[in-house]
Amino acid sequence: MSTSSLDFTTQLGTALFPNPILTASGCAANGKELSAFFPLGDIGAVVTKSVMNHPRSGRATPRMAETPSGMLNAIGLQGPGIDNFLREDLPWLVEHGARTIVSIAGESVEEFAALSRKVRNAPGVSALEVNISCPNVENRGLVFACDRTSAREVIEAVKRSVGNSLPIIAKLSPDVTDIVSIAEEVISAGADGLAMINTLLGMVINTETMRPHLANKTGGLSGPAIRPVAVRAIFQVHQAMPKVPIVGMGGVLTGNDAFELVLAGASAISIGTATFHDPSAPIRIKQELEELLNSRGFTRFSDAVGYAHRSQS
Amino acid sequence: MSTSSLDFTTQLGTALFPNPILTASGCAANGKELSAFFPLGDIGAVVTKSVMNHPRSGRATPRMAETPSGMLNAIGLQGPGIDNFLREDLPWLVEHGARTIVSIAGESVEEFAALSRKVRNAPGVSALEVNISCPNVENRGLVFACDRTSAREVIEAVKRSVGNSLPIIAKLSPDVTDIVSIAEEVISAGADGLAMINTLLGMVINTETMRPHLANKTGGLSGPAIRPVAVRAIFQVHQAMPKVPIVGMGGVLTGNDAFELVLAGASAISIGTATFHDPSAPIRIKQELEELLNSRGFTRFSDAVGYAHRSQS
Amino acid sequence: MNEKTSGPVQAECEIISNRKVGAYHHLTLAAPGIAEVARPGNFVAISVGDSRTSMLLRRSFAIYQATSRGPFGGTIEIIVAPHGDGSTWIAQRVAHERLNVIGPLGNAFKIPKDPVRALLVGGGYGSAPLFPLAELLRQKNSRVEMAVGASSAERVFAPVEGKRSVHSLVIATEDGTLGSKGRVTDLFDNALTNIDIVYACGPMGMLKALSVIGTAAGVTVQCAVEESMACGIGLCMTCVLPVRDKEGVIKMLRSCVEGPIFDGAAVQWDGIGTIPPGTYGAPK
Amino acid sequence: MNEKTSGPVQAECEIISNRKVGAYHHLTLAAPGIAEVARPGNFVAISVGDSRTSMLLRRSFAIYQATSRGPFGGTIEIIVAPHGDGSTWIAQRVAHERLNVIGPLGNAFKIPKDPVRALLVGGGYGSAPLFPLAELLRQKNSRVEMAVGASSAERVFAPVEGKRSVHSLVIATEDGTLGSKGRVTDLFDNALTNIDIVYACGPMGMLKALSVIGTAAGVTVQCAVEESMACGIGLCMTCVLPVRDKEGVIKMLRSCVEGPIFDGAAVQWDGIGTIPPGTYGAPK
Ligand SMILES: Cc1cc2nc3c(=O)[nH]c(=O)nc-3n(C[C@H](O)[C@H](O)[C@H](O)COP(=O)(O)OP(=O)(O)OC[C@H]3O[C@@H](n4cnc5c(N)ncnc54)[C@H](O)[C@@H]3O)c2cc1C
Ligand SMILES: Cc1cc2nc3c(=O)[nH]c(=O)nc-3n(C[C@H](O)[C@H](O)[C@H](O)COP(=O)(O)OP(=O)(O)OC[C@H]3O[C@@H](n4cnc5c(N)ncnc54)[C@H](O)[C@@H]3O)c2cc1C
Ligand SMILES: Cc1cc2nc3c(=O)[nH]c(=O)nc-3n(C[C@H](O)[C@H](O)[C@H](O)COP(=O)(O)O)c2cc1C
Ligand SMILES: Cc1cc2nc3c(=O)[nH]c(=O)nc-3n(C[C@H](O)[C@H](O)[C@H](O)COP(=O)(O)O)c2cc1C
Ligand code: FES
Ligand code: FES
Repeated sequence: MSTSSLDFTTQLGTALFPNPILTASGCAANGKELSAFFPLGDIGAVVTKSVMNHPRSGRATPRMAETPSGMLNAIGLQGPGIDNFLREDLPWLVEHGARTIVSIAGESVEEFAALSRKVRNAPGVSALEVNISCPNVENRGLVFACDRTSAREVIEAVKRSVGNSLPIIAKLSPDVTDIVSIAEEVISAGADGLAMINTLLGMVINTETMRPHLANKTGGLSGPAIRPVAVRAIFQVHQAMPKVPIVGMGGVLTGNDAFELVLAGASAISIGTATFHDPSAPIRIKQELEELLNSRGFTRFSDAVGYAHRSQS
Repeated sequence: MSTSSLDFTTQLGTALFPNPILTASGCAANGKELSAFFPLGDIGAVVTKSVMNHPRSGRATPRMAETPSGMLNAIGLQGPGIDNFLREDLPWLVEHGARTIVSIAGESVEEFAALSRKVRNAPGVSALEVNISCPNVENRGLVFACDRTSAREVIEAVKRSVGNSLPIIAKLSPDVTDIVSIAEEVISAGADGLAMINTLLGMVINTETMRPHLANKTGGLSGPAIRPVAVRAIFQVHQAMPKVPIVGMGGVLTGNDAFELVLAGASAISIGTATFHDPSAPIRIKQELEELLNSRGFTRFSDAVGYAHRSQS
Repeated sequence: MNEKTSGPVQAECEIISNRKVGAYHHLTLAAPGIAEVARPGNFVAISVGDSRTSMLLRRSFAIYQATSRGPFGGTIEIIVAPHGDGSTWIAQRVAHERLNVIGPLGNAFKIPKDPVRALLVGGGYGSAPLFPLAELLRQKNSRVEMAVGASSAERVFAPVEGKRSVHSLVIATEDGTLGSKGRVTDLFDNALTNIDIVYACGPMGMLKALSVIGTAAGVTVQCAVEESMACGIGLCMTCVLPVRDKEGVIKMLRSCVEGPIFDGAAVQWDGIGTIPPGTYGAPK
Repeated sequence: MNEKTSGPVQAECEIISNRKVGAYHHLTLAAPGIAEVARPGNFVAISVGDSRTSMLLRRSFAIYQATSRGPFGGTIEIIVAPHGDGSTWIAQRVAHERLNVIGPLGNAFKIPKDPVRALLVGGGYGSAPLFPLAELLRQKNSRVEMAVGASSAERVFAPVEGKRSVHSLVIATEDGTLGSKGRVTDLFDNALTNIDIVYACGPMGMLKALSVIGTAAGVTVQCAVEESMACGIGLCMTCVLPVRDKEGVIKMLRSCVEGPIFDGAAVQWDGIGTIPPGTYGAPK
């Protein structure tokens, strides 16, 4: 329990959260396992593993490799499918007092639309995160988030499905020439906020077997290694659209790291890979960030958001 | 001195090198300082700091920040200008037995053309590296390497200037949606080889001052943190154009790391940030790579290039 | 309801001792909260390196012994084979240093209610968790035979105390430096006749071979698998392998939560590293 | 000609001792090849962390003492203020561990041929390299006064032995816990009348203040600056600051090679963190 008078609340579109610390999609499963380490309701929200329309086996193993200050993963969105998710995982989260942001992923615009229609009608969802860093099977496997048109189409379809019933957060990939233009595109298409960054495309070659280490060859790079890229992306996008709430993530390991992303412009912080290192990371980081904000004299968390953009006094 | 029978030579266009270990541009100055740690002629070549038409002061300090398993730099191409370089630095390198790859950087297509004309006529140059990861002042500061048309224009102009007198190596930025398409563009424009990867755009915010740490705000991320991105980029480009020689770089700290890039498709390896950690890194890595190649049964270095692409037997 | 649910514990555990045993390091850790609830087959996940290390992921280790009480409160023991940078770092720690440990993790070996004739097969450090299992089986009046294999003598983990837990112990090494020369499975190629259940822990190749032998003899083989794990606690889905469930459906199960102990007959050994055709949710 | 040119040496240096001195750690390192050629003002660059650390960059430390001969061959001593992760790691090392050291680096304090009246001003650990300088000046029959300042007593570095090297020593601390209360520059605001040359090492603010005082009095101030360095050996161009050369042109000079000792009157103190207008090669 904190005794400070800090207003630690944050807002993503119409959704209000008691504090800005979230899990990152795919790094907290659907909450159950993590709840052994802290009460899930103590953080801002649980962002669930991106779920698809149908059950998914995911990719073959090896699915991961450790890299310097990071890791590579190629899980391939293994999951129960939206119907099982809404029947079993979501009610469990609600029952256990967790605010929940549901992350969806699709292989076509229609799949995203169908998913969001289902989520709209489910009770207990705080916001919808739209993971557009997936390959578009209808467009030569090009990742939605890497193409302005595809990105727009997905968000428009989701917006048509959920209307104003739920805040829509579009999750962006850093693997683009100009992330600001993609951000502008999805906001104009109806997104209420942005989540960034997803992993960077990477590869590790096993020098014993002399082949790519992952069964999928390439994988997503996460962890502290990519934090400077996350800070830069958040800074650029906040600069271009200071009113758009950003869920920041990428290599946050400590409250100081979270503070860095907040100063760059993030209104909430997702903790991903750090949770593998330390399952108590979300709750620890929440406390460390709170102490930092107090020590810097902030009385409202929201005053710190994007503070690094203010001109030097 | 090696007693193995390994053929360690490598070729970049028409230039032959006794071994594939090079310095990375900007990480070895123009050789003089590094020569206190090993004889420069013992590595494949020295790649000089990218030089421009006129002397450059570079950017204000702070110019660097340490990051997890990496660093951020924003030097701003401080340098003597091409005339001083050709009068003083290049002759020193030649005199001291170093094979030299001259890296040039410009703010306009015309500057690149002028630079390459001057380098063409200088004695003792093995190859020309064209650093197109600089802002194009004639096109809203857009980085040449992030735009197919600008990239093509630079390489075409350079090719017109040097003809077949020198191999042209185009240095690519990883900050693009599709590095293969840029690679194909510069090769069709006349480049004989590719250097990759340049740094990733990043930022660090100083949580004490609550402002961007670098005077330039953003900087280039290098070091082992980015190695998985380098391996992926090299793998993708080698897959698309297996005959094009690639100078691989990005986070190589050991012979094993160098081997990883070679297996992905690199015909030579530049050592950058590692040299700051250990100025003997280039010569140490050369030896470690040689031992690894021997232990894996290779008799020719060139047989290992791109080996990870061969289908599992 | 907003409460911590029960489950594994995360703790800074003091190293009581670190002794070299052949090629391995035998670490004893003060682990109150973990030791009391650990069962044979469970493992722990330990973070490696100092606060500025570049190694983010925990390393997993089977629990060798877990002692609820003693001068240090509950203690656990693990057997570490220095291999890459992470395990080597752990092996180099000395008494009084602390390790960040999460445990107990995973499921445990299933113990039949009635006395059985059990064969325990360990490869390398894989024999470690079989000793407390042997103790438990003997308490249930089971007959316990153990076979231990390794590449060479220094990699055979079979401490003197351990021998007291079993009725018989045979050893095989590939180079013949201890026991019979050959693989541990050579020791009983056709010897499962007097066995009701097999418990196995060791390299995947050994587990697969045992599952084949067990299936042929109609004997259950409980296998402790070792898949590469990023989190060890069920969050990341990196540690999966294809396992056929009761309904006959192949699913990609997490070896850190649904395992590490699986029924050898259910694991699709040849499908590891692939998504076997027909797997639940497989790409069409 | 393909030969290694002469210059700094890179070596694995054994730690002979590590003693705590106030807020600092005084490390003595066996550094043959470095100790013999080091001159007052030179520094060393030391790599930090183990082989899997996430900290890639070396940390620089002024050489306090360099001894050519002795039971350990040549030794150097450094004074480390634990600050962030890198310096704290070094401060925690113990005797017999080894550090990877490059040195001697940078230029040295210039010593006039004839005897002079010198004032040596150190801030915090910045006083350390001034003691061997004092020795050298006294060997040349110079008169050496020293002023040492710090935030508080535990940050004053002025060892008893050191006092023998100087004719006078005055101390100021900002909190008044030792010597006069105030800044070191308060001690001689208008006292440069009997001084021919000032040598200074400490925070940038102190160096700037001294340069102003020196310029007013027509006295040379040799300043040892401390700029953030990625390589320490002249490769990276991160450590630059604007300095006016003999022709009056401002250039961005590397403090690791052209420095760390600069003429205080030439350094563009107010231009640090900018490219002062008119700098050689400045953007137009
Ligand atoms: C359930 C389980 C129980 C284990 N029990 C033991 C034990 O009792 N004693 C013991 O010495 N080791 C055990 N291991 C292996 C151990 O966790 C480490 O993976 C192994 O020591 C290699 O790690 P490293 O840091 O030395 O190698 P690195 O090469 O640094 O490892 C890099 C990454 O690959 C993974 N990895 C490498 N080798 C293996 C492997 N064989 N199995 C799984 N992941 C691997 C690592 O966990 C790490 O994430 C167990 C693993 C699992 C999953
Ligand atoms: C020429 C020179 C001589 C020095 N002599 C001494 C000495 O005798 N004793 C001593 O304790 N320290 C000295 N320093 C400072 C020392 O090198 C470290 O920078 C300082 O200890 C902080 O490093 P860190 O790892 O603790 O901090 P971190 O925060 O981990 O450092 C991160 C990065 O910032 C740089 N940095 C941080 N603070 C400083 C600083 N004040 N000056 C320059 N770079 C900085 C570090 O070098 C590193 O690259 C000297 C620096 C230079 C350039
Ligand atoms: C194992 C793993 C699985 C992930 N799965 C998903 C996912 O299903 N959906 C998604 O949007 N992001 C996924 N991510 C990306 C993370 O949510 C996050 O964007 C990224 O890891 C960067 O944050 P970090 O450095 O804190 O991990 C995954 C990351 C990891 C490491
Ligand atoms: C301090 C610094 C300066 C650099 N300067 C240049 C440069 O002038 N021209 C260039 O093409 N690349 C430059 N680079 C990029 C490197 O050549 C290299 O592409 C990059 O650092 C990745 O390799 P590394 O991880 O081994 O450092 C610079 C990198 C650093 C760290
Ligand atoms: S290791 Fe993360 S789910 Fe099993
Ligand atoms: S620190 Fe690299 S040039 Fe000075």
